[in-house]
Amino acid sequence: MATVTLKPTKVPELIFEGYSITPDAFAGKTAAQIAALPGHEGKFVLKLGEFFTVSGNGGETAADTDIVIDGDCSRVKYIGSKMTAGSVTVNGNADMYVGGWMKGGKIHIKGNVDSFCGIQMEGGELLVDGDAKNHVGCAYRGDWRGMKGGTIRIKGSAGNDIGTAMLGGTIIIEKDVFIHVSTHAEGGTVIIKGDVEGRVGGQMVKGDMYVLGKIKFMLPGYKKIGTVEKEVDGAKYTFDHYIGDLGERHGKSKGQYVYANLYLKAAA
Amino acid sequence: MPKLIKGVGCPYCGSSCDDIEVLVSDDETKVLEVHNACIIGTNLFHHANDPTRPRLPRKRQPDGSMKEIPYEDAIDYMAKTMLAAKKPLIYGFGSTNCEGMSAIGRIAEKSGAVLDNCATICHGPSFLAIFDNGYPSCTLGEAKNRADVVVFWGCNPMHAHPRHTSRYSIFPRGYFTQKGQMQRTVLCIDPRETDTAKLADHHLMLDQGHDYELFNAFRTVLRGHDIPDVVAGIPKETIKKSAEIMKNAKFCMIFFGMGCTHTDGRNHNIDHAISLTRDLNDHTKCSIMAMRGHYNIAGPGQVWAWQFGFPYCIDLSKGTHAHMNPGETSSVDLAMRDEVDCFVNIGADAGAHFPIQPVQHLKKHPFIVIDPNFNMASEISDLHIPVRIAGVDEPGVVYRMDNVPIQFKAVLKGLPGVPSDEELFDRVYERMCELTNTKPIWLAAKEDRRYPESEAVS
Amino acid sequence: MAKIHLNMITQRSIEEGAAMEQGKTNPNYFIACSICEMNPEDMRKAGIWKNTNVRVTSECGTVIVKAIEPTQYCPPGLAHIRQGVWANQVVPPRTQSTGTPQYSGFPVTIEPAPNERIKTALELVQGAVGLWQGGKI
Amino acid sequence: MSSGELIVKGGFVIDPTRKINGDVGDIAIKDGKIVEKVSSSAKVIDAKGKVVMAGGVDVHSHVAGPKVNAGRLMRPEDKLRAGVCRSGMAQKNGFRMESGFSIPSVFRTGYEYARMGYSFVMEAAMPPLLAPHTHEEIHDTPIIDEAALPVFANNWFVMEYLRQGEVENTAAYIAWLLKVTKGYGVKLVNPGGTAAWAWGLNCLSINDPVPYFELTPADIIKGLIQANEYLGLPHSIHIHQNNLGNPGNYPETLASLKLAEGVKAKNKFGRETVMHSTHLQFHSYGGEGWKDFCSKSREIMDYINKQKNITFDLGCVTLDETTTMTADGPFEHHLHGLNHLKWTNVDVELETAAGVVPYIYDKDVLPNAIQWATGLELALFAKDMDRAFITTDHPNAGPFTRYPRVIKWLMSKKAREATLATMKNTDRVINATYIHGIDRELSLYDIAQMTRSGPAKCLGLARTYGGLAPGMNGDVSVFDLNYKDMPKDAEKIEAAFQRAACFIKDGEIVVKDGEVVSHGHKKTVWVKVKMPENPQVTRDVSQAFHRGTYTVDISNYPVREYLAPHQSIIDVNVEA
Repeated sequence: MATVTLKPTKVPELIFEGYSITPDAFAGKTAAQIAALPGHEGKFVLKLGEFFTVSGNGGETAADTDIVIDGDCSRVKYIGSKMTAGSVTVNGNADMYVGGWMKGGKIHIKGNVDSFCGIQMEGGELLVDGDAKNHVGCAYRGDWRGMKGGTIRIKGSAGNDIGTAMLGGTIIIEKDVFIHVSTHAEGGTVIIKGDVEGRVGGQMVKGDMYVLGKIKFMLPGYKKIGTVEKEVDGAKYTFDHYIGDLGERHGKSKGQYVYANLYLKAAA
Repeated sequence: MPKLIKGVGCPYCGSSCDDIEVLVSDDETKVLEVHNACIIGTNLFHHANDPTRPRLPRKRQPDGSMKEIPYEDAIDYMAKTMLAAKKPLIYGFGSTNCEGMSAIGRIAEKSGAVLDNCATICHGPSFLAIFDNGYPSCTLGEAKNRADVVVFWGCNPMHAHPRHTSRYSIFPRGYFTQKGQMQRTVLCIDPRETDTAKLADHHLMLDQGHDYELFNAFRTVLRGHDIPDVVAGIPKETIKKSAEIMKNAKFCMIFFGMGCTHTDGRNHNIDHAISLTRDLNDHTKCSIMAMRGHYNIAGPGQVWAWQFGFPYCIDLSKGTHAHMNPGETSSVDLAMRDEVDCFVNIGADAGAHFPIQPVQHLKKHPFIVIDPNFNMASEISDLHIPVRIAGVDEPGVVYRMDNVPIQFKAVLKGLPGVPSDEELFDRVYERMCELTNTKPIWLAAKEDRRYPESEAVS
Repeated sequence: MAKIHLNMITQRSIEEGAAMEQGKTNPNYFIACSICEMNPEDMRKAGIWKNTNVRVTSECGTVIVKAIEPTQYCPPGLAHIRQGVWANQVVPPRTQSTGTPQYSGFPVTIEPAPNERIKTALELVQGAVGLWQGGKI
Repeated sequence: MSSGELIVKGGFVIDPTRKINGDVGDIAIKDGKIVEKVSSSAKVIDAKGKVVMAGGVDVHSHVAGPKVNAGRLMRPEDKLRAGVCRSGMAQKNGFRMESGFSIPSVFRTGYEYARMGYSFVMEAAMPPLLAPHTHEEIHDTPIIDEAALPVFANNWFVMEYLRQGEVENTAAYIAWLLKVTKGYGVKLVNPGGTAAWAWGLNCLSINDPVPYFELTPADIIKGLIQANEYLGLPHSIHIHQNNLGNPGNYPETLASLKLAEGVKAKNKFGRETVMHSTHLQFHSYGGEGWKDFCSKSREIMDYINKQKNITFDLGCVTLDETTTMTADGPFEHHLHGLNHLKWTNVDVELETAAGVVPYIYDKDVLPNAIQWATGLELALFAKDMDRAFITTDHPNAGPFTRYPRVIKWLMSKKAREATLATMKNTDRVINATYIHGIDRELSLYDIAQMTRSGPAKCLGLARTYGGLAPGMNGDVSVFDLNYKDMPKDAEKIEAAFQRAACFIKDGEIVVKDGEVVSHGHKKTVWVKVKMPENPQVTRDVSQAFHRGTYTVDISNYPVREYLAPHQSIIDVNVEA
């Protein structure tokens, strides 16, 4: 295992597109070569070295490469996007597209992330200690193939559009969410430990949602069918079990309609 | 002798009425009378007579005042500023013809800019919804000739599109709707009892911001399921009755507006409306249409889609491919996040119509305004370049709200020396090419290029 | 002093459109857009007399406009400032990552401000970017 | 047009218009036209060891106009596919940016056709009301010459006239509409069915009555064939038949093809056929449903091979993720019900409709694999290759950029078998199709007929396009293929046709070593009919506008001259 440490030296005037900051790009390269990797600031192509000091060489493969960014990346996009293995740790905030399209490996952001984290993620782990803005684990515009696999865990709260058009994988938001959870989803699991304003599971075809807090406005397309006990993220709770979205189309399995499930923690 | 010009297109709202008659002075420099247009269109044509209309570019001086400069200097400044910027933002096109929208494409590519239009603060969420769910729509003539149920959802044409209801949607007698309003059932869904709601047979005064739930309720009852007694403030029975009206229509037409795009959930409100439209097509024929605000705001969506594949929020900074993701590459987000370092505002007024904070952010960098008139943006700009008014003294193609291209005429001669948007952009582009020692790319030989003309040659 | 919390929407009106096409420095534009429509019941609650000035404050700014009774019926709890320069002093720029600001459906506080002056469009916009030199409209 | 002289030297020339098949020879070009010989100062293009053909002619492709753009607009994810659609084309290199895979931008459309050595493409469906849009896109598309076919088969005027059997009025209306839209010929899409779709209905059979208009699709087809020949247009009628894409539709296809029996072509352009049946693959299915879905290509081709006045194009499925788009509105509604993906629809007042739905042709999905085989079989069963044309009904069955792959499959049994072998349901595909039993491998001569001489003749363009005879357009494509050694390496066939070694358009080198080097001089081709004014048609049209059935002003309907800056007009004279 090799660790490459990036230390931010300069805040980009605009935003730096750090699409090269992945174990895949760093693997097999020396610190100097890594510092020469490209990124965009506006229309100009700049080198990583202009914004970071690089110490340590990359491992032989992505899986052998751990990246640690020692500082704030509030103005660096695409950290760990499209990565397949290895790890990225940011000791601070990160901007948009953290872990976008990632297939494997692990990302740990110790601060907050901006929107579009884990967009169309296929595998791996994305952990955020702080809050996420909007569009967590969602699909790219127009694509009906959203997040397919992997796990996103946001320890703070998140905004709107969690798991839009999700097909698989798991998203866990440990605090509150604003609106639109699993909209258009056809699979996957979303767990929200705090409260949600509303629009949970709209236009949803298939998949599971767990809400441990309250939903202020339930969608009329959800119907309660019973109470169940389920284990969620290592703890057991009693849930009111809803199915929906009854306004949406649904496939059949063995002659029975398959609906999306909403498990809302039952009042104590 | 004054001349009466018929079949004139009105460059105001998305209804793009092209039955206007304008009486102009003998020398074609003054609008004397405007017939058929609404009050807003009438004012617009008369405003072209304003003797104080700017005729030369004005550049801001160190003391804060504006000083007139020659066009060459303005073009040079704009070319140099955009080339030097890391990421310029070009925004506007609420009142520009398609020729101008096409010409700006070259400048945007050349300068690695983000290309955005007024949809970004208006019907942008409708685009997002179309990306996700498609757009089962039709031309306005279909609504006029066939629709027996018309739904206005979060839109108020009596104010925003004053002739829409008389030309297309409520009153006109169409081919299969000979009885006009008598033959149409009108539903209005709005948190206020607007003047459009007053015209409706049924007004569903929902709780503001809960459109998504109400759409969900309609879809749920259409599939035969029960819903709660009250959804979004509307009683179940009213929802069921309204759903039956839509379902039993011969042709149901849904128009939607800013009440859906400006509120919580944005695109998902429309997304859900489109799902409802799809569902209704299992029962009858149903179409949906965005009430686009400006006469040619559908234009940039079309022109840029065929040039770059995206209708708005197009980031061309990579040089070899376009990237679009509203929320990131959208004007207001770019401004608030300080992602751009030059602002070019064309045929729109960001100064008046953006929330004030993004304006303050954009003002940190060079701020160029191209507009026939003085407006809020021009009065805070570093450079204001006047151009001809599309649809008044410059002809060209515009796209009506239903994406029907209409070839607008000019009714006046342009002010001497003032170029059209297209001519100005071509000159800026040529200057950029000179400055970078490259050859301009016209696709066709320069001598074959032609600027718009008013009359059809048969 | 009394104040009231309302849900604000900012939308088009024909008066605004007609005035805008005469020019945004035209007095008609000032008359058409520097107003806030609210239900008379809400006005009473906040101690606002109709056709007097009020201060509207949102999460991101504040503006003085004239309170009027709705020209189109507005239910209690809802307020409306016509789209334009005055509305945009209080419209939150947050976009829910869609590009479109929160033009409608944001919380505001409205309180009487009978002695405050309504600024002109140019004063508001130029003032916001440090260019207002006073005097002209 | 280039005034210089050029000579393409020493290549294997394939020119079916002169029955030249692989003879080594030179092609001389002067002033943009092919000539007998040029002076010794002519620029020499060395084509030794390479194949030389005329510029390609595409008879049917959706490349410009409202529904194509609706597809571009609704599919941002089509642009996301890195590598597939990102190239080095940029302003700094002297080019416009490219974008899109299944629905490329106009710039990419022009560049890709040029890279494949194509000089002409027919936009397959233009809604007349939206014609200015189509022309705006055409003039923004570099290099390739384009024409567009307005749609007629669901047009209220046409249906009104034909209900009463008024062929002359129909013809006069066609002449007027071609002129005001700068259109090329008569397109029919789901005759009557699209008109029915305005009420949410369809006509799945040619004998289903069209709601309100009280005539049948068969009446419309017959009437339009007659009107087309009455006018003597360069192209025959161009038909997308009823009941597209459904299992068991082939009898309906045969029934509509039979409507051309006994009709003789009447024109001055060398066209011998009276009906062009487009994307025939979608109309050649057996079975009662998707479970027993199968190919009926042989049954269809048995008929077409002996019916000499019909041409067709394949509409080959290329097994890609693509975007379907057609004026067959009810079909697209039906399709989105099958795959649940996003659906765009555009009904156009008085004239037509259109739908757009993304679609993934998956080789492991049985019906898709059968469709793939069916398209190829049609070509492999064809006897007269001058009546069988290569298309993918771009982008419906696949993007036009896959023509080289289709050519590969047609020229190499090995390549077909290799694709077949990778399918999940190989045996079931074999059982439901003929492909496995067909050994035929098409020759380069066949391909030149299918992509050059044949379509040019069917479009009435044989004097200028599709061949290398002196006097024709100086459009020459050179492919890096060894004529003597075909089809040894199937992959090389695809690569060679994907990127021409050289492509000369109107006497100017526009592609070199597979990459675009010049923007050329593209033209808009349209047909102008001169005939005496028909007062009834003039009155009917003007009433439709003045009574407000149309919602635009009549003075703003005709496409203005400046929108089609480089016109090549084909005159047709109809005597009084």
